[in-house]
Amino acid sequence: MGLRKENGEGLKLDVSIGSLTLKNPVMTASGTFGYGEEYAQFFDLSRLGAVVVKGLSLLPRMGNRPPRIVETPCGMLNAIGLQNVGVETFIDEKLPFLRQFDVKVIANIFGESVEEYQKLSGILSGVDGVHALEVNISCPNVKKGGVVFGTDPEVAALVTRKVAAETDIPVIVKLSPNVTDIALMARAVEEAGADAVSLINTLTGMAIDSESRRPLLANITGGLSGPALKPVALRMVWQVAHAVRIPVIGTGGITSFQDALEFLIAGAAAVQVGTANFVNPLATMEILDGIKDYMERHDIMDIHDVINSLRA
Amino acid sequence: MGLRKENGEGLKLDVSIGSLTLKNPVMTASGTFGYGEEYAQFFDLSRLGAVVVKGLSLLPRMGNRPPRIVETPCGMLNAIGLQNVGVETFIDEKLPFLRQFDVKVIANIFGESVEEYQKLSGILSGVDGVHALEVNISCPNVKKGGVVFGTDPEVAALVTRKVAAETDIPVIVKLSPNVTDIALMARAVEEAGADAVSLINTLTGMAIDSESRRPLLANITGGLSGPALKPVALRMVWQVAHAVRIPVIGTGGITSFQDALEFLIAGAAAVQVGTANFVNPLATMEILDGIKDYMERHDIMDIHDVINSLRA
Amino acid sequence: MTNGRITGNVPAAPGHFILSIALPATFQEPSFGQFVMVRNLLNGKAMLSRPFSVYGFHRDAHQSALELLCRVAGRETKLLSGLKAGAGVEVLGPLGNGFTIRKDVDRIILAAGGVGVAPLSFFLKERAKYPSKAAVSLFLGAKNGEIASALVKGLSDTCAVHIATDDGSLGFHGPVTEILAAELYSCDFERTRILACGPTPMTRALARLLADKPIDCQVSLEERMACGVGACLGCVVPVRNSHGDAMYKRVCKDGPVFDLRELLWD
Amino acid sequence: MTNGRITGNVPAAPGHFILSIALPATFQEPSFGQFVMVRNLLNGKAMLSRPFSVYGFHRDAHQSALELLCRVAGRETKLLSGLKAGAGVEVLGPLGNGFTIRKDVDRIILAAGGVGVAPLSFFLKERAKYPSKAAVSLFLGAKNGEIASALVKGLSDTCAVHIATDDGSLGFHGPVTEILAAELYSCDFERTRILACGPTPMTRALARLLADKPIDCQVSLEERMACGVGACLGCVVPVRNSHGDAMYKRVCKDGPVFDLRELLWD
Ligand SMILES: Cc1cc2nc3c(=O)[nH]c(=O)nc-3n(C[C@H](O)[C@H](O)[C@H](O)COP(=O)(O)OP(=O)(O)OC[C@H]3O[C@@H](n4cnc5c(N)ncnc54)[C@H](O)[C@@H]3O)c2cc1C
Ligand SMILES: Cc1cc2nc3c(=O)[nH]c(=O)nc-3n(C[C@H](O)[C@H](O)[C@H](O)COP(=O)(O)OP(=O)(O)OC[C@H]3O[C@@H](n4cnc5c(N)ncnc54)[C@H](O)[C@@H]3O)c2cc1C
Ligand SMILES: Cc1cc2nc3c(=O)[nH]c(=O)nc-3n(C[C@H](O)[C@H](O)[C@H](O)COP(=O)(O)O)c2cc1C
Ligand SMILES: Cc1cc2nc3c(=O)[nH]c(=O)nc-3n(C[C@H](O)[C@H](O)[C@H](O)COP(=O)(O)O)c2cc1C
Ligand code: FES
Ligand code: FES
Repeated sequence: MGLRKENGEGLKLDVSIGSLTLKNPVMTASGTFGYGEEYAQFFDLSRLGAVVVKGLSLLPRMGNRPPRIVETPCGMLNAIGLQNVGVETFIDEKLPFLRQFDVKVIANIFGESVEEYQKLSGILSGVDGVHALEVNISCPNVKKGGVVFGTDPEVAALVTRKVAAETDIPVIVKLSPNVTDIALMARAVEEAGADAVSLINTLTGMAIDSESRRPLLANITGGLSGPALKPVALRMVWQVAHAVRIPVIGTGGITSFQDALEFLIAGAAAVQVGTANFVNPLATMEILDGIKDYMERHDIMDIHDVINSLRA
Repeated sequence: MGLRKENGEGLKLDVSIGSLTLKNPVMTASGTFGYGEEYAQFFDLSRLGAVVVKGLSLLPRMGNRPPRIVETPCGMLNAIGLQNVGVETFIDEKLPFLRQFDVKVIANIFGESVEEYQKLSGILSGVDGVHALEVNISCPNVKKGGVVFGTDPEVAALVTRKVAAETDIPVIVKLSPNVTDIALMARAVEEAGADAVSLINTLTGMAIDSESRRPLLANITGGLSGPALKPVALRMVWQVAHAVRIPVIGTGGITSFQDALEFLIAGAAAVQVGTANFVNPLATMEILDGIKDYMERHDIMDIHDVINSLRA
Repeated sequence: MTNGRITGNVPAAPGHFILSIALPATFQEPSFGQFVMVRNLLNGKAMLSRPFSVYGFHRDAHQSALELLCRVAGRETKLLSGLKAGAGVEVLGPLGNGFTIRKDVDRIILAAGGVGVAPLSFFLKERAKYPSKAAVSLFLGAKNGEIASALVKGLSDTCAVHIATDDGSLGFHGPVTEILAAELYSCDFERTRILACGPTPMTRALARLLADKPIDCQVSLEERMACGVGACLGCVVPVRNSHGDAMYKRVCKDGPVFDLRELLWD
Repeated sequence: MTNGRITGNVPAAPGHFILSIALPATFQEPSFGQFVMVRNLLNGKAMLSRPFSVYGFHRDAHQSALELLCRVAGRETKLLSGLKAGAGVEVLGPLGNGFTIRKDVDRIILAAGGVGVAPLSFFLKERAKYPSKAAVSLFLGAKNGEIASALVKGLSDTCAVHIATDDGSLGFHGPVTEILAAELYSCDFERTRILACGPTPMTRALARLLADKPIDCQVSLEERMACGVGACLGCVVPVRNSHGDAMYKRVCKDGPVFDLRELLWD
């Protein structure tokens, strides 16, 4: 499990994702934290376990037409359409900012073909300040690619293999919840060489304005995130944690330290906080402090004694 | 589309589900309305489009150990485990109560084998006061059966064929949302002879008490219902309405008349109200009144001008 | 659902408060042991209502007044504890089957754990309405003396009160079932009736205590609830039916008051 | 997020209200055209905060006072409209890039649609702070005279006010862009600047009106927002960048104020 540092309070919070050690298990979720710039005004990014950046493609993408977001009960739908600056601009213009901080950076990538994934992996591999790749095979917003990669175990395995072949840094595969058997998907990418899996991405949903009878998103459907989907995410993380041996990163509706603990207890080695950042820019920091508090209250010295500790 | 009655306000609200005509599109969802007895104190059941009763099996079932329910953000998890009185007791002791009302009764059935489904269909067929069958191939709580039937298109089709062969009343197949491709499932049961599909059943979820590190349900996992899952339900209804020609019954988080309208606009011929009954025993009536109001405000005489009227 | 309005919210002891709710005069009169489902319309965060035993009820020509004795157990009870007069709530009820008082008993023992005293207090306050001449005594277990005193406030005028506390700061130091056990030595089992309401560990201890004694005991149970009216089958407890078979009964509809002997413990 | 407290909530016209919020003295001073994200902590039902332009701001040694002019548009604004003094809110901001006043203009025309008058009023109130001697006039479009009068209350002391209403009950009967068009005949385009804020149809009409005129116009836009700080890419509008290519810009971070000519209409 690699080296462990002790933090101020003497708690061991560091966790390992493949060969990568995070100083604590709290990271940001891709697409909800930009490239870190916007949130750096609120807190010191060095306090995070990792920053996962907005999904990157080979070329810049404009994304979908607005309206792109709409609030739903205890959640929101988004159809950003993977707008991003492209991998080259990311490396040249965004990464230098993140390199200022003592924080691990995980590049989230997606392509429209296996070759694109492979190329992205090659381009990002060895780039100073990129510590792991998170392979988004699950974004439901883009007609090409997206859904297909994330719902077919063989294609998912192929993407994983190609990405892993191009790089030495850990490869995390991010799974889609829009499948019948998430454990099957997790096992497929594990066998193909994934160093970790992260889940869940958004559940595909829809909202209509009944007065105008129009969809509330220009794209009609979008991805549901936020507390509404937490029970589904937690169930999937628990299933996957029992199905694979690689670390599982839990995501989906985490808003409070209790939510984060639920995922850790269910078997996640780390968590990602997404939509909660929008509600409270300090969400990750409050969650981290809450976890430390909890460990002290329960006399737990090492976060590994929380991970996978469900008393069923 | 069968005969249409005009109601007091001159609005046409009746909809057809196969050979069955409902006086309006608002029904109760199975498992959330018992056998009608408990809610009859709150309003006249004759005002409902239909009552869908708690899922019936051949023999009585005890169900799961408590705790069986827990609240989650904008929703709840249940793991009732399909407790029910059994089909014979239903016919002898519960149905006579419902026959007092001028309301269509839909018997929700489930079995642990294809034969059990078939037998249930045979037993209920021709029973006075049972107007349609709703075949639950999707309950995620029972280890045997349940999930398997609802996630494999071939098995779902087989169950549908066998149930349909035994009865002349409409067969509605209730789909599980825990699948990769809901439209595929809908087409499979349509081809196998279903007169309608209803969706969605609950999404499988989980909740943990972080303080005690115990699951909040004795069954560990349960089914998520309520407003939280509405965006997912609506998306699936919209997808299925475009994939099949038989009527689609929309269910999932419907709490207000606006919610019900969203489903109708997305293509549902009727809606079921579940968890909302727990929050407000008059939910179905308020939804029905709201729909009438809406039609008057928008100068719509016939509910069919609302159904499938999305302006995309 | 009936619309109600908070008319009072009085702290009783740390983490305990008494809510007064104004309801229409038409609100059905509850019997003791019945409960209501309450939804906080002002700042409640929950989707589902929360169940509370009736602690007091009065009616005049214009309105009804419902009283609840509540403990802060989680988020919704915390929010309820902060409600001020004027705030709106929805109330569903009265629900369930309350306690029954048989005429042929000489002695009624009330056994309460914490806020479980609520329905039993309601009985003591309404005692005149029930046609029983039995001697009544109350045994209350609580965390500490401060809470215990608050929970029995005013009740010693109506019956003998015996207190046990977890920390020994008032009365007996230990579980309430121990002082109850002592009391039972002097009882004519046939002509005594126990009415109990408290947390599961207390009910369980009571079941053990009474296992070998032919004494009649009714107990009010708690379970998480969704509908409160018997439709969802969410709030069940295992019981043995008249044929001796295990089955589940609904706390909300078949209870919340059960015959202690019916209950199955695992 | 900064914790704030409602200190006043005054109805302005039907469906319109002015919220006053007390904030710490350290709250950053907003410039006009900037906005804040507000979350109702008392009885808000939404997960996400809602954006509002700054309508007024004052600071003394102890605290800051923020004023918002709001219209009831849906559920959260409805709930905000009912908040009483003392209620808690969370405020994030000030956010975004406000309007800029160039020194070399003689004339500033403010074009407002409904509550779009909020940031423009803030300018008029703070006028002394901006180093411009330009003549200022305000053109306001509103649903009816009652609303229009409420929205321009106190502003006619600071500049010339022209009103257009949808129902003709006050001022010109028709869209505000029509009276603005008339005004433009007498303008030196080069030395005039228009600052506009209103609903999309108004902005669109303005774009058509100014298409063939070499006049400088800044416009504040509205889009549904999640983060308010530029991270989610939820609030974008299509613009043409300096190379002439179409791209999306974020209303919250790159705006809410844009050069009208940048905007792309479909
Ligand atoms: C018939 C009945 C009568 C009751 N009467 C009273 C009363 O008079 N005064 C009083 O203070 N409380 C009473 N309760 C308990 C009260 O309903 C719970 O404390 C309340 O629902 C907790 O809500 P919460 O949101 O604050 O806590 P949550 O955050 O929902 O839960 C906090 C803790 O309370 C438990 N809990 C949640 N719901 C219930 C429930 N329905 N029953 C028991 N435990 C629950 C949870 O499992 C958890 O351990 C009664 C319960 C029942 C079933
Ligand atoms: C930069 C900016 C500044 C604003 N300034 C003000 C102001 O000073 N005063 C004021 O009254 N309103 C202002 N708004 C609009 C205000 O944010 C919305 O009216 C509010 O978010 C609606 O919330 P709701 O829950 O009441 O309505 P909802 O139920 O969420 O929606 C009601 C209607 O409002 C629309 N809407 C929702 N969110 C927004 C939004 N962010 N922008 C525009 N329309 C929206 C919805 O599409 C819908 O048609 C501003 C918006 C932005 C983006
Ligand atoms: C606005 C938005 C944009 C997102 N963009 C991406 C993305 O680019 N790549 C990706 O893998 N996931 C993306 N996600 C999914 C999140 O990373 C996360 O998996 C999901 O939102 C669930 O977590 P949450 O409920 O904490 O938000 C996005 C989510 C949101 C809300
Ligand atoms: C307590 C409970 C019990 C249920 N039991 C059944 C059942 O027996 N058969 C069935 O097909 N669906 C059952 N369901 C699913 C509902 O019928 C419905 O599909 C689901 O709850 C989504 O709708 P809702 O969000 O309106 O509740 C049950 C749901 C709940 C909450
Ligand atoms: S709470 Fe629904 S049956 Fe008791
Ligand atoms: S609201 Fe998130 S980028 Fe503008």
